[in-house]
Amino acid sequence: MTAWISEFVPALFRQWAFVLAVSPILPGVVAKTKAWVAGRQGPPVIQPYRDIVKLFQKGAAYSRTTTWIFRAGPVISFSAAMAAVLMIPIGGMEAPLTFQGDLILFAYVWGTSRFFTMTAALDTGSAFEGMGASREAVFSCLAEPALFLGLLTLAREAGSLSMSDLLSVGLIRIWSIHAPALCLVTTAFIVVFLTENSRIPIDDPNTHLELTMIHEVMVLDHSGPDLALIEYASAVKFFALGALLVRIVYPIRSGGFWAGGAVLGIGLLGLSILVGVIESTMARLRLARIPQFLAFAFVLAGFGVILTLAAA
Amino acid sequence: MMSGEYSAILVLVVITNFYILNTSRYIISARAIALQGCLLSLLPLPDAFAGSPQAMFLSAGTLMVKGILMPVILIRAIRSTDEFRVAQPFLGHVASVLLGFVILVAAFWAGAAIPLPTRPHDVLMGAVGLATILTGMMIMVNRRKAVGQVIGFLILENGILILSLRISRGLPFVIEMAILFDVLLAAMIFGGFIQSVHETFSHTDVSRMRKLKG
Amino acid sequence: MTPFLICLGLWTLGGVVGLCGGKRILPVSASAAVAGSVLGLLTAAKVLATGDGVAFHAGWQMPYGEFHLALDPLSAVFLVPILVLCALAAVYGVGYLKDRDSRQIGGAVFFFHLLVVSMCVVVTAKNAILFLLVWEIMALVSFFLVMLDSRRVEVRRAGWIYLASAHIGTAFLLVLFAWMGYTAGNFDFDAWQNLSQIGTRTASVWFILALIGFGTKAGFWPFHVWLPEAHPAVPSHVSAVMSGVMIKTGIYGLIRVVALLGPPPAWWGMTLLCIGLISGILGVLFALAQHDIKRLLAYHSVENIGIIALGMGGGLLGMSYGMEEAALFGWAGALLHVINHALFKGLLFMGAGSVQHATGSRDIEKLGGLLKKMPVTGSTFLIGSAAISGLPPLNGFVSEFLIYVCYFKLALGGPLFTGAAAAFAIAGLALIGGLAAACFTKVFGVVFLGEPRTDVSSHASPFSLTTPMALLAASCILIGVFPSAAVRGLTVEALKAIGLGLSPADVGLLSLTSILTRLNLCIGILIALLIFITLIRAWIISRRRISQTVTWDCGYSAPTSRMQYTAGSFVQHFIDLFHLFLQPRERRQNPIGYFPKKASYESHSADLATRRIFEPLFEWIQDLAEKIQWIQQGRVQTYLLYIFVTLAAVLSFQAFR
Amino acid sequence: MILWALAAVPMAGALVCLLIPRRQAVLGWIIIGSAIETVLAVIAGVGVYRVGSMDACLGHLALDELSAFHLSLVTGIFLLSSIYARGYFNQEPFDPTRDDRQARKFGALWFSFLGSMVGVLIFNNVGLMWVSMESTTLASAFLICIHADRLSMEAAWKYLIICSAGIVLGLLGTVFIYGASVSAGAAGEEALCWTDLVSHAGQMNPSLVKIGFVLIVVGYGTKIGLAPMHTWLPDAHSQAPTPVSAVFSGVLLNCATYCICRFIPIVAASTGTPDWGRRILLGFGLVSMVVAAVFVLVQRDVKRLLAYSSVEHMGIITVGLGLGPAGYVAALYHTLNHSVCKTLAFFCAGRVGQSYGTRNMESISGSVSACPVWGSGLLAAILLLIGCAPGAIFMSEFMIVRAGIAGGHLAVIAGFLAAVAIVFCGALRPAIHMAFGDTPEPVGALRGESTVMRGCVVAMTAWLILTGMWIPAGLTAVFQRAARLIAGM
Repeated sequence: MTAWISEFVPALFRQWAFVLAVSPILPGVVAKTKAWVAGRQGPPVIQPYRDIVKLFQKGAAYSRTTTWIFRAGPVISFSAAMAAVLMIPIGGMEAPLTFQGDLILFAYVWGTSRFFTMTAALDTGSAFEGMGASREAVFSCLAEPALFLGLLTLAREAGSLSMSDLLSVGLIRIWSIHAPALCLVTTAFIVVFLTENSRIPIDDPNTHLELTMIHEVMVLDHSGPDLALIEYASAVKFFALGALLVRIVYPIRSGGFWAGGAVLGIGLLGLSILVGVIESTMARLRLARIPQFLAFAFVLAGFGVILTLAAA
Repeated sequence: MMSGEYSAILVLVVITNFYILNTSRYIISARAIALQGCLLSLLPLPDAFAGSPQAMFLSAGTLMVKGILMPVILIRAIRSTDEFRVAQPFLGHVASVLLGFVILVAAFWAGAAIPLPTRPHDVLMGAVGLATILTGMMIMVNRRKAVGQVIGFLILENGILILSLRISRGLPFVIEMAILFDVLLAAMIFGGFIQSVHETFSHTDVSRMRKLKG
Repeated sequence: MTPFLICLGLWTLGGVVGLCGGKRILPVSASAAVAGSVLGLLTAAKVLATGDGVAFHAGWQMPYGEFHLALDPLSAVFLVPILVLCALAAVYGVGYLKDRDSRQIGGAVFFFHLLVVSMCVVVTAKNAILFLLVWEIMALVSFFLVMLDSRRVEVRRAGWIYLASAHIGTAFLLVLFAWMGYTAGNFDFDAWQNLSQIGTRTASVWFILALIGFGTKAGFWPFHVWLPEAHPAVPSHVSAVMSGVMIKTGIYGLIRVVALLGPPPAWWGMTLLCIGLISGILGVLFALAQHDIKRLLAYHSVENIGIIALGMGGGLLGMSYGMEEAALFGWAGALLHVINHALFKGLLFMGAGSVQHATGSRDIEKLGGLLKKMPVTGSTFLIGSAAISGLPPLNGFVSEFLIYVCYFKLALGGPLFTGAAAAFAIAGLALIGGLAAACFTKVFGVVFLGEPRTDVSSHASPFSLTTPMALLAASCILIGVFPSAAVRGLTVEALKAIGLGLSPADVGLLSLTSILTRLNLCIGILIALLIFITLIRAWIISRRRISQTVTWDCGYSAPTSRMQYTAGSFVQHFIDLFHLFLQPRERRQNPIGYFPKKASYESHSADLATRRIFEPLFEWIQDLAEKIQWIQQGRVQTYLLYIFVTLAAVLSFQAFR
Repeated sequence: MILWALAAVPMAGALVCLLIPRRQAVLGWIIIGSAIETVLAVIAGVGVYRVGSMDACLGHLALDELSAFHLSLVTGIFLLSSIYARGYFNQEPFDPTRDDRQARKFGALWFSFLGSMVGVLIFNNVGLMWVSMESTTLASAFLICIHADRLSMEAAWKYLIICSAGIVLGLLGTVFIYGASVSAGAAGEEALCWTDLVSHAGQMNPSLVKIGFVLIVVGYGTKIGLAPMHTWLPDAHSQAPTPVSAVFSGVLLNCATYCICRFIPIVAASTGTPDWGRRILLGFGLVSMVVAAVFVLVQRDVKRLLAYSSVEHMGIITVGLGLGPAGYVAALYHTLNHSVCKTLAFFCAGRVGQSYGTRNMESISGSVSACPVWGSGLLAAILLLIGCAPGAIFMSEFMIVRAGIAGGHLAVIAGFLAAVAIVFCGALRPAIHMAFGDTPEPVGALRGESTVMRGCVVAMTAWLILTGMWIPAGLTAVFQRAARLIAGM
């Protein structure tokens, strides 16, 4: 028991430390890429760190309409994000938290986060934030099946229900025999990733029109430390879902935590640049088109499942 | 009684049937019923001559009830309603008679189908019984007025009597008498009802009594 | 067994006392109920802990009937939520009914207590005749509960739909039990063990009969039509019980019968899977489209029954493919969800009742901002909402997790077709989860958050209303935080009783335990994180300058509470998206011109099954009946003709053969 | 001896009625007279079950387990109806016995009706049984139209003519059976005595028996109200004064069923296979149920609704008779349940109707609060009637389903349950409407309420619920022994 604890607790904190340290840079890279593509200089890549630190130091303003729900929202979404990353294997070893079925918990923890973000938004009584919550609800519940089917494809290939097994070295072998299925899953996951992280073409985090936003409009009223938690949580979410994608596309062969972590970090930077390029070159979809886009992702993931099932 | 006479009675019964089908006056129908009753009262006579006092009683009872009392009750009922004429039957008179003929033919065929040992006159008797029953049914369905239905009922009853002779030489004496009494009672009640109907509706056309439906 | 019998006695007594006593006696009835439930729960707990059933026989003169009650683990799993929820509902009723007139109170208490007694007997009856009788009594007393507020036309309609569907369901059970009893030569469930030897064909017919008969009570789509009518019509604590546990008796019956039928063919599982998916998805979709909070919750019962059916379907599929592990997860998920749903649905209905009690309205469009006025109701409702949406760290997640694992395992190990079906189930579960979360964001957000939308008065709920809700919320959290202990304590013995043939050292059971232990750890970490970050945040905030202001109004100078997002607008995307199923009747008045005077949007979705299946069917029968009336048009001659023609027909077709 | 007394009491009662001067006294006397008859019937019934069947008058009169059961039922329901009649007729303007002469007529016919039904049950000779059956029609026709208005007159005429025509076919059937009996070597009066018929049924000519049985089923079936011969039934039931409707539905139909029961063992023995006769009964039973189910859906008049329910229940009983020995027990049990329940329903419907001044179900609402005893009674009676548990009818229907499944008649059971379900839905809706909702303003007060009658309503309801959950062993024995007679054992 003690041996287990002495192994487990450091792993836990190492994971958190890594994630907390790395994740804010990713939005910074995205912003930099966008600026670069647009021919601007843009903010430095470490701008998100500065923002977060600054927000933590600021005071907060609360609407008189709000209740404790409004204050609980950011806390819960940050905690959920922190819990979820514990299931992501970094490096060539198992994640700190791993068991058969952790992929379900992984997906559902984001659900908790989203639920409380939406209720916090509704707590303000603002029509805009209600609108954002409504859109978030629709698009996330359409993205969810695609995520699960993608995970199912991987699980079937890996013969396990644990994220650590799914994203293990075994993926290399699977790429060599079931590349089409994995391609489909990857594509579906990119859509899910963009949706969950409120990225173009689903959502435009940088728009300045409340009517067109989804995620940003929901957190319109938060300020100070609460906003810092939200920003941090979304960076962590970017990290977690991004890591999923990176590990699929580039299965890491071996290496300890830090070596593997470095590889993963590079992959994530690449992903951030990719997102930046997508954001620079694509327009946001009309709201009515988004369900079609997500349905497409669902179909791709479903096709992936069929391919793997038929291969057996 | 000889077989020829026996057959003659049965033929006469059939003729009264056709007569009733054809007539357009109720009093005449009632008289025909009386005649039919008298004819029926002759049927047990062979047994009576053979020395059965019960058959004698039965014959007398039939004559009394079917030949005299019932027609009297019927005629009184008709008189009390002032409705002497038959309303146009649903099928019309000519068609009724023709149908009666078809019934007679069918009865000969069906009577033969009844699985019974055949004795003299039996084919005729079975057929006539059946024909009378069917005629009674037809009259009940075909006539519009209350009296017509009662007449049909009585003919039906007569038919059953004839058929019972064919099947089993008649029912036991006690039963026959009880049935006779019952039929008499029925006739009285029918008579009373016809009067009541007339009092309540001021007509006796039962086909127009159609308030209760569904 | 004696404590259980005393429990039944106490409940009955409480009912009779309530019938005679009226308003002031309410606490007495409730106390009897609570005392009885505690006794009953002790018995059930012992059975669940040891796995040894207890039985009670009494001589009873009824053809084929005997008064035979027994409490085995499977019964106990269902008895626990029944007793817990009903005791709490009885307490809730004390405060809830207080304002009604005495006669109504008497009826409400009496029939409610009888309903509880009949439910307890249903899940413990071991004789088919007794079961059927009590099953019908249960329907009848709940019918009278529905009719309590019979002055309203829609309540009378609800009562009709309810009793008619309950009875039609029973008709199938009548055939089922008569058949099984005839085959077994006895009507005692214990004597039915050897029915598993019967061939698959007969067993399948029985399965279908049970599916329809019990499914009507459980609320499988399309037999669910009575739920959204009946549940809003009864007092809220009764809705809590009807929705939380009464419909589960259908699940109980189905499990009981299926456990007797021997090895299931794969299509049974597939059927339940399909039913589960359809019920789940359509249930939650229609819930989204509702504006009456209790009607909405009723549709969520359909959804949750769908989830339970998915669990059972997975369990059956696992059994038929010999995948014991998957089967175990499916059944465990289904059983645990039965309990969980009782807890959170009871909680939610009580919350809805408190809202109605405080504001007099069930229309969520009229409400808003209630959390400030009713903090306990609001907070517990939030917990219930999160739980029913299947979110960790609450109990709803645990059971859904088990069902997910079941289907993942089926998809991993099963043949192609099963794998595809399992994939559908997984995607469906995910969709259901997302939709449920959306729906409860809507309900909670619109009712409790923001500002009041209309001028309704409200007040904090009395103690007797909030205590049961707080207890239910606590149990939701408990099961959610300690899933491992909950699953082991509540379901394992019952799983053995279903006929999975497990020993404690079994691989499946070991895997179940180990997975749940790890899950427990994860959830513990999540909780720890929550507490830790809350503390940190509090510490930071306490050192910062905090100001109170208005909500960001985007520059409008005079926002009103009418400008808040409404429930109708919240779900409009969903309604557009699932137009095919919801088929809403929309009343839309689009804004016209630069300075529009008026604009409005409303949508109502009548039930799909009612509108497309049952109403046309009943209309067709009614039309037919009216057309057939011509055969009795009143002419006596025609009537005579019928007799003679019948005679001729029967003679010629029968007599001469 | 007691058989003679049973036959004599109604005759004497009728005569006494004609002599009584005052109408109140007549209404009292019918209670006393039927009470005496009931006591006699119960004593005779107990005797039969203790000692075995009894006979008198050279075997023409007899009482066995089957007829003793029916006899007790007939007299009991008659007694209840007599008690009810007193209260019912005292309510103006529904009193058909408003003058002394009318009252005497009513009393005399009431007793003749009872007498003829008792006759049906105690005659061992199937010929005399037929005669009695025919005279029930004659005695009761005037009871229907004692109001002498147009509707009741129309109903009475249809009743009279249709039942007479039907019953006369029963006579023809009896003739055929007699013929078969003679062919088997019997002669004289004994050839029609039931006990003798059963004993040499095995030698009878099966073809004759078959023809006879079809005629008997159609003939007596007219009186039972089996579709499509049921057409008189809703008219007569709805137009007759309620005590008469109750007796019609509660026992008259049973008497006709009893007549058919008598022929079942004969047919089974002579045809050598029980299936042939059962098939016919199943057919008629199912058709009746379906027809009734269809017509229940379109009724407006509460008594008409109850009448169609009678058609349905007679169908159920006939189906039960068509299912063999297990079904016989169920059918007998159902007979008892239906009689009690339908009588209760008519009692309550009549009183509620008087209170609201209408029998139109759309105009009656909120009767549970407007007249608590009768309104609740009506609701309870309809619920029990359509087969809600815990009710005796639910249990007897279950027994029939079980008998059907045991006999392998799955299609029959499917049809049976479908019809029952339609009736359930169709009758439940008006029942709810009548019982609940707002009470319209002008609801008349009821006069002539007696505690005894209210007690009867409560007792009947309680009995129906009780026997739905617990059948006394004695009662089970009654059904089983009576069923053995139908099975020819």
